[in-house]
Amino acid sequence: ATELVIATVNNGHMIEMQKLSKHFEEANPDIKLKWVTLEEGVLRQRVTTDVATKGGQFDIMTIGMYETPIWGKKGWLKELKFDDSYKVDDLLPAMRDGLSSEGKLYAAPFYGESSMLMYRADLVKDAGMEMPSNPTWDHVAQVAAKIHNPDKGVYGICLRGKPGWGDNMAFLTTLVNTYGGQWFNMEWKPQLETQPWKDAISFYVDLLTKYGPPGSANNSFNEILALYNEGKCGMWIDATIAASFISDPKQSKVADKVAFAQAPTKVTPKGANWLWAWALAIPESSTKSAEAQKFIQWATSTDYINLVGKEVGWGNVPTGTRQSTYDNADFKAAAKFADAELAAIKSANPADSTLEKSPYTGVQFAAIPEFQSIGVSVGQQMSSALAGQVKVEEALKTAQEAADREMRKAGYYK
Amino acid sequence: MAEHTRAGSRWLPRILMTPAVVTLFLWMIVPLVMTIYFSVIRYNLMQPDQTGFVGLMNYEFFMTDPDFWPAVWNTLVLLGSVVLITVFFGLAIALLINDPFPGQGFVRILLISPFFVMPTVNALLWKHMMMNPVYGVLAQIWTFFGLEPVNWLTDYPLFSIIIMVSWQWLPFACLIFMTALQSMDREQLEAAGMDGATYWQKLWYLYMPHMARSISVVIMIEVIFLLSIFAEIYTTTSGGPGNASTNLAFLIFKQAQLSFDVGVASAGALLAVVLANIVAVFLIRMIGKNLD
Amino acid sequence: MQSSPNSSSGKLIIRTVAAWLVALILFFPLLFLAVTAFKTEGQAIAVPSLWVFTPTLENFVEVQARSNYLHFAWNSVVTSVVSTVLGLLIAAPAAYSMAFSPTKRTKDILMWMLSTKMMPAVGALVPIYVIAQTAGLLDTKFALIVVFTMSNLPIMVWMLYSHFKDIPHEILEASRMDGANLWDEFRHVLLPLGMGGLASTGLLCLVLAWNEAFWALNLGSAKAGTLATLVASYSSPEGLFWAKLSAASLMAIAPIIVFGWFSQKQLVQGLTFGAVK
Amino acid sequence: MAFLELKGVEKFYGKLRAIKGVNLAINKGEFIVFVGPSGCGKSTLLRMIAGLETINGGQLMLDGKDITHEPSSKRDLAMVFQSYALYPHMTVEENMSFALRLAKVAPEVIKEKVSKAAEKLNLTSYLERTPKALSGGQRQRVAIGRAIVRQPKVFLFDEPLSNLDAALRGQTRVEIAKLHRELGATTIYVTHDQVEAMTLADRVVVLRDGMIEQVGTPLELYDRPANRFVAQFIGMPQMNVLPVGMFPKAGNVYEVGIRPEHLTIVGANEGQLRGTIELIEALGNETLIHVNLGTAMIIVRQYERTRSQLGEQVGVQFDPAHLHRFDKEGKAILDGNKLAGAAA
Amino acid sequence: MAFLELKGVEKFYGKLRAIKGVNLAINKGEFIVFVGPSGCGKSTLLRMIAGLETINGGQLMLDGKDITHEPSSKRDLAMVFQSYALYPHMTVEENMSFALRLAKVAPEVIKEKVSKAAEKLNLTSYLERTPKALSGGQRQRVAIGRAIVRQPKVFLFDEPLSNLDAALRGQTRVEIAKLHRELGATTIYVTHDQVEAMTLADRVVVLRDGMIEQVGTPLELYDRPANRFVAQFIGMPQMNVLPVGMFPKAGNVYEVGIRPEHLTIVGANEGQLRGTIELIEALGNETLIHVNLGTAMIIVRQYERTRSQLGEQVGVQFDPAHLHRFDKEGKAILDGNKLAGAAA
Ligand SMILES: Nc1ncnc2c1ncn2[C@@H]1O[C@H](COP(=O)(O)OP(=O)(O)OP(=O)(O)O)[C@@H](O)[C@H]1O
Ligand SMILES: Nc1ncnc2c1ncn2[C@@H]1O[C@H](COP(=O)(O)OP(=O)(O)OP(=O)(O)O)[C@@H](O)[C@H]1O
Ligand SMILES: [Mg+2]
Ligand SMILES: [Mg+2]
Repeated sequence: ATELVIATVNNGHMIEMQKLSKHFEEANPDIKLKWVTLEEGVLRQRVTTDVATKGGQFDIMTIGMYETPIWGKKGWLKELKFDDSYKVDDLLPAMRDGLSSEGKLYAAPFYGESSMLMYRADLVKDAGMEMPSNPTWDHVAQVAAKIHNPDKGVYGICLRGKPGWGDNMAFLTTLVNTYGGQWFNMEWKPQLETQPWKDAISFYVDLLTKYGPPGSANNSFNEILALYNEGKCGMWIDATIAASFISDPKQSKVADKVAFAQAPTKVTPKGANWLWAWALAIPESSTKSAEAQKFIQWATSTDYINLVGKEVGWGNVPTGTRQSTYDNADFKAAAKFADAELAAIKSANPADSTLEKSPYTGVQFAAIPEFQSIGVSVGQQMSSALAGQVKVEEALKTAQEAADREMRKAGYYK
Repeated sequence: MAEHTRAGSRWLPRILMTPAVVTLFLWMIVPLVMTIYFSVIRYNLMQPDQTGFVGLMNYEFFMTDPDFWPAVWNTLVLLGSVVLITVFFGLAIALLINDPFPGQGFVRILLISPFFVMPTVNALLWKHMMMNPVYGVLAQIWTFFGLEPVNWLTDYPLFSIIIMVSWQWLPFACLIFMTALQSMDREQLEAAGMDGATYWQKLWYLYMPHMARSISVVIMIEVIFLLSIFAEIYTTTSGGPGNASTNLAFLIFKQAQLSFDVGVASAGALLAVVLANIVAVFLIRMIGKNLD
Repeated sequence: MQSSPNSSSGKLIIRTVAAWLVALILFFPLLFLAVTAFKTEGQAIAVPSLWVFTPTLENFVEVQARSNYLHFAWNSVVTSVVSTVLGLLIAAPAAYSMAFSPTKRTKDILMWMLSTKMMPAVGALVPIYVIAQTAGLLDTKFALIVVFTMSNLPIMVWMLYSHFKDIPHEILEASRMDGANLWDEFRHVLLPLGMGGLASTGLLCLVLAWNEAFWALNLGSAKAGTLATLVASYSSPEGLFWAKLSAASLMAIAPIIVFGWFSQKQLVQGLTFGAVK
Repeated sequence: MAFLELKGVEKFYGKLRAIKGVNLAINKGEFIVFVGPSGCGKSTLLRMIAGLETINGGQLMLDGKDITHEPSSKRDLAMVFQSYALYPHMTVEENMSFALRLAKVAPEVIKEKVSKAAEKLNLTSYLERTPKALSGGQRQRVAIGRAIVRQPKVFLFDEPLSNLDAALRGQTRVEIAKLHRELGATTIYVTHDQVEAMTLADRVVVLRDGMIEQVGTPLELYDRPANRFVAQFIGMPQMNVLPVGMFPKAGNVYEVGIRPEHLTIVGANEGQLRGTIELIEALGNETLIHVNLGTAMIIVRQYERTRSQLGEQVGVQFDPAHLHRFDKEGKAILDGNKLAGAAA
Repeated sequence: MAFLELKGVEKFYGKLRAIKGVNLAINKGEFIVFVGPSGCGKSTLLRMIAGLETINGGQLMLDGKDITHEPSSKRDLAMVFQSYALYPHMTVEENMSFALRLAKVAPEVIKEKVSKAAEKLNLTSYLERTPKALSGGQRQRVAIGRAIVRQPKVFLFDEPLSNLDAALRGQTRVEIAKLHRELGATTIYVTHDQVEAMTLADRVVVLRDGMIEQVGTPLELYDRPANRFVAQFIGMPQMNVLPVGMFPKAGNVYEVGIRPEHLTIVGANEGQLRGTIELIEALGNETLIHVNLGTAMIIVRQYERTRSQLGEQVGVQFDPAHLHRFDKEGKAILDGNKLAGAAA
């Protein structure tokens, strides 16, 4: 039998797939699946090393919206061509675009997400406030001030602060976007010292310092999720996937009190909420691409979504990939965040997410190889500013220098 | 040191050493040569098409990183503190449990257990369950005593890392000291007692010299390991806030696994080797004579 | 071994209490981890921490369902045990030779050995990866064994050297006079007297190999993945994970802890009292 | 009043009763020598006095104070260990000066004391060496040096001269005697050497199997041993003890003993006993002749070289005044006219 | 041809030349005793023969084969270490049987040999103990036992009896002599005990400072020492050596020596020398009288108790035939009529 080695990320949906893949193996007895499940950061390092050195360890890789266009362009991934039964057009256009390069699809989305505002309806109501479905940051700040009550163990707003391009910078990029900023101008010059950045970061630092929980500088998705489920956060802007966790009474003490809104905006709605997908791709070095493609087709198909719905429950299906999912009544009944999520995803456009024109794709990142380390360096400065160790201006200045160094080294300009 | 060579077997010691020396040599030389080579060329995994000899540019790039000197400093602080903490407390604990008492064996197990924890788990354990300012155990203790919980990772990032790493390496020191203490000669202690030595004087004049070799070994081994600590940092603070907890290894990690710039990472690695050598030479001056 | 007359029972009590206290404090985080493994995710993050609750095995079930624990455990056992044994086999003779037949260069060699560990692993990743790939050893236990053995070797030599030095040289001489060849000498004298050193060295290297995550992740994953890679698949996924991570971690370290418990008696160095005057 | 007093002192090693209720009173400034067969408990007793072994029964009094449970560091004693117990990482000088340094004695004083002691012990040229680069005898001397630089209340010596050559042993013995005279410190000295015991001791304590057999001045023990054990233990070669059958019977006498020097080889038909020569040991100044009496062996000591041959038939003569008489239990039977030593 | 031959053997400890070119031929079955002052290199020489120390110069031949670089495990020697070097983790029995077990001797044979040796050494009741629970003398006996259970080509004993009591020492000495007779194994024996040296040795080797001073039979050394050093080293108490000024001058004689037993205390106006009694040591069978001659001290040995008093003026008498004469370098001047010992 052919053995397929699949590298995946350890998110819930992937793990579910791993469990359900026995159905695939039953249907294809000549294919055996071997799983390598890793945490996001490790997975990224791992597959990058492999794909770049043509190591050939994996036949299928789970990669994100960041890597796909870069690698596809370099010819490191096999183009995916599905037969009609796959219904390529059912894929949400934002997803398809984000996973393509020059019109060729290099990875099939397994699940997608955007970001949105999750808040405690009870607290907002008690404070005598309201939350529109498209709030502004100014409004959010007011609400935060009202519901902030640390003596009772409730903090007005929880936001990411841990340094990392996928951590605090994912959120901060959307904030900067909506403030009208961007990472690079058309000459690839980093724009970190521009006014939108200054305003956005100052606002962020101010907001979290006043109404955030202690230790924000080390919080990322998981930390905040824990806080939120314990009822310690009044509001939270983060990945839509969180919605299913915080409204799950098994995990969350406040499951019945959560409500959803679109990510807040400031000067422009562009890029205010991010777009991300975990997708399956086949490295060029794989010798079993036919079988691999077969599996990908199975895993990202509507049938698979239905299978999950039947076997595990409609509240747990991988979302954000296909229009048909959101048209499904079973799903809609099970997921009260469905509408908000779809709206968020639809409103995101990786190709045009900044007020000024940008040379890069990606909403909460810039899809260039240098971005990872720039993201970490900048993220460190932002967390430093958040921790009150340096002023926002200084942090941005240092960040700008770091970004400039990287870009210069990479030869974007002299 | 006098020669105690087994007469008539001048070759035997060398033969016995050969496997270790040869394998280690191969293990060292091949990657080293490759690393040196990589460090002078342009080599980014993400841009395999861009190649060519660049001289010392990678070194320059690595060293002109504004985080470079702070990272060197942090590396040394981390190293020094953890070594001091583990050696001091390791000795104290080893001495404490050296003589028999009820449950000695069990206590010994409890004490060495933290070493069995994987570095990432260690980091997560401390970050989430111990040091989190909202729901961490330490925060609960602080609150219990009516104190404002400390915001460990934000306010004292490097110190927090030092605590985690020390917690992990303390058992190592304990373990080695424990076994070494057992070979302490009882009659020497008795003789010192007769000479009027108090416990502290025995500690200083007899235990310490006896333990000198073990202490040196612990220090050397820890130094080598601690120079390349990054999993704990990556997992907890990602080197931040700012560069407050960035060390050299993390800086290299950034280049190697976030930028995938093998050239710069190689240069950084070689600089780390240089730093390690400086530290080692310095140490061997101080403690080398204890080795025999 | 008789106690000296000045260790009164009062001092013994103080010592006992102090030792237990220190041990429990140091062990507490681990205990917390172990307890958490039996909580639900919700209980795991409750404030104040729960100590009384109905333990659940669901995390363990989940871990097993997600990944074949035994597969990883077996890889861990094979790689760490083989590399430790192999390492001891290579290191013990070298340490013996350096401890009992030192030359002027012994210290330099010791230093040099340690210096082979100075290169940060991340820095050497690509060279090693490329070598392993060229040799077709990616994702094989063999590659991991080689890497673990070689990276632990200097430490083994150092520790064994240090322990061997504590054995009176004359006892070895006596055995030679009794006609012991190298093997006899090792088997009958060095092994029993150096047991503590050998055991603690072995245990340490076993643990280091067992916990080694970097190379385990990068050189072995599907077929040769060790428990360290299993744990890596539980740290920070999206969603609450602490109880599951605890369970996975507990399962990952349990074998080695159990082994450590059983071997702790061996950690007692052979006492050399009364051997020489 | 006794300076150091052992009252019914007991020691158990597990079940083994190593010291069986020893009573001994030692006066201030006295020089006491412990002798006894190997393994009889001399070191144990010394170590108990030193506070290195717990006392399992009885009491130990120093200067009127009960020190049974006093730690050794507070007893102010100096001890030479049978196994030396040198500090391996210290030089000879540091070894010897350790106690003084601990006592915060002025460095000049230390230096002087150490160099004086080193001179006495022929160690001057080894002061910078560590013990492992010393010969056995040199190590032993360091152990002695470590004790004699101090001025403690009590000196304890455990076979301190066993590894020294005759000349050095003689010399060191004289030094110890001198030291004792000068400091007047109470001294307890364990030895297997008869000469040391006889020349140094004010009183000799003969131990056997954890119990005291006899206490007395050296010549008392030599001339009037309390029992057969002491008689045979003191004196080298040991006293010949023969069943009384070979001699005219008298009272409850069971065995008689006679020291080798009180026997003389005579012609085959002379003397009270006869036998064949089995072994001749010429020691230079004296000759030991082992004579086989048929039922027993006796040793004859004579201070000239012998002309006798192995296998030769000889007679052995003695003055009955030198006979020691023992009853069935081995106890000596002392009577007025039996004072061998005084008569010699 | 010599069985064991040392040819210009040298040993350096760093810069220290511990053994300075020793030449010695030992015959098969011979019993050689090494004596010499502490630190003179006896143990070192023994250890070189054993193969435990590298030989830095010269050659070592055993049975015609060069074994200078042979490992000790292949030399088939048995050795008693001065520091015992027992296996701390083995019982007495295991310690003693170790070599036999290595040699794969049958268990019954081992058992028998060990129990026989243990009996000889009074160790039978300690067979199950480990060394740490033994007294010093018991440990030493185990060390002896470990050697004597074997039948090696050469026995090496390094001060094997130093920690035994007189009786046991005598007894063990006899056992060693017997063993030597029975096995006929070449034996090298280091001792500080004059009696052992005199009684056991076929030949005695006197070492000093890494060099051989004299080799000869015991009585040869006692009676005709080659030089002043040997004269004073052999014999206890040592030979009195006086500047020749006190005696009638003769040739290139620089000093004369006379053994204590050849001196007699006489009335204050009699004898050749006079002085005051400084110290009297009564050893039981003999008495040593230290007489201060004004310019020198001499020791007189007499085999009776003395009636002299400390401080008494006495004369000292001797037979000039017993005088030893030494030249300026300390070399003995031997002339026809000076054969002191033979005359005694
Ligand atoms: N390891 C060493 N390093 C330096 N010098 C040493 C070493 N071992 C011995 N010596 C020196 O070599 C000389 C000879 O030592 P050795 O042990 O042979 O003496 P010895 O004759 O056995 O004396 P003793 O009768 O005291 O045992 C001594 O002066 C000693 O100090
Ligand atoms: N730790 C111990 N455990 C058990 N028995 C012991 C221990 N130490 C000594 N003994 C036993 O106690 C007895 C007395 O020992 P001790 O050392 O006092 O003898 P000793 O008179 O000094 O003999 P030696 O002259 O041989 O040194 C011996 O029979 C010895 O075997
Ligand atoms: Mg003793
Ligand atoms: Mg010696």
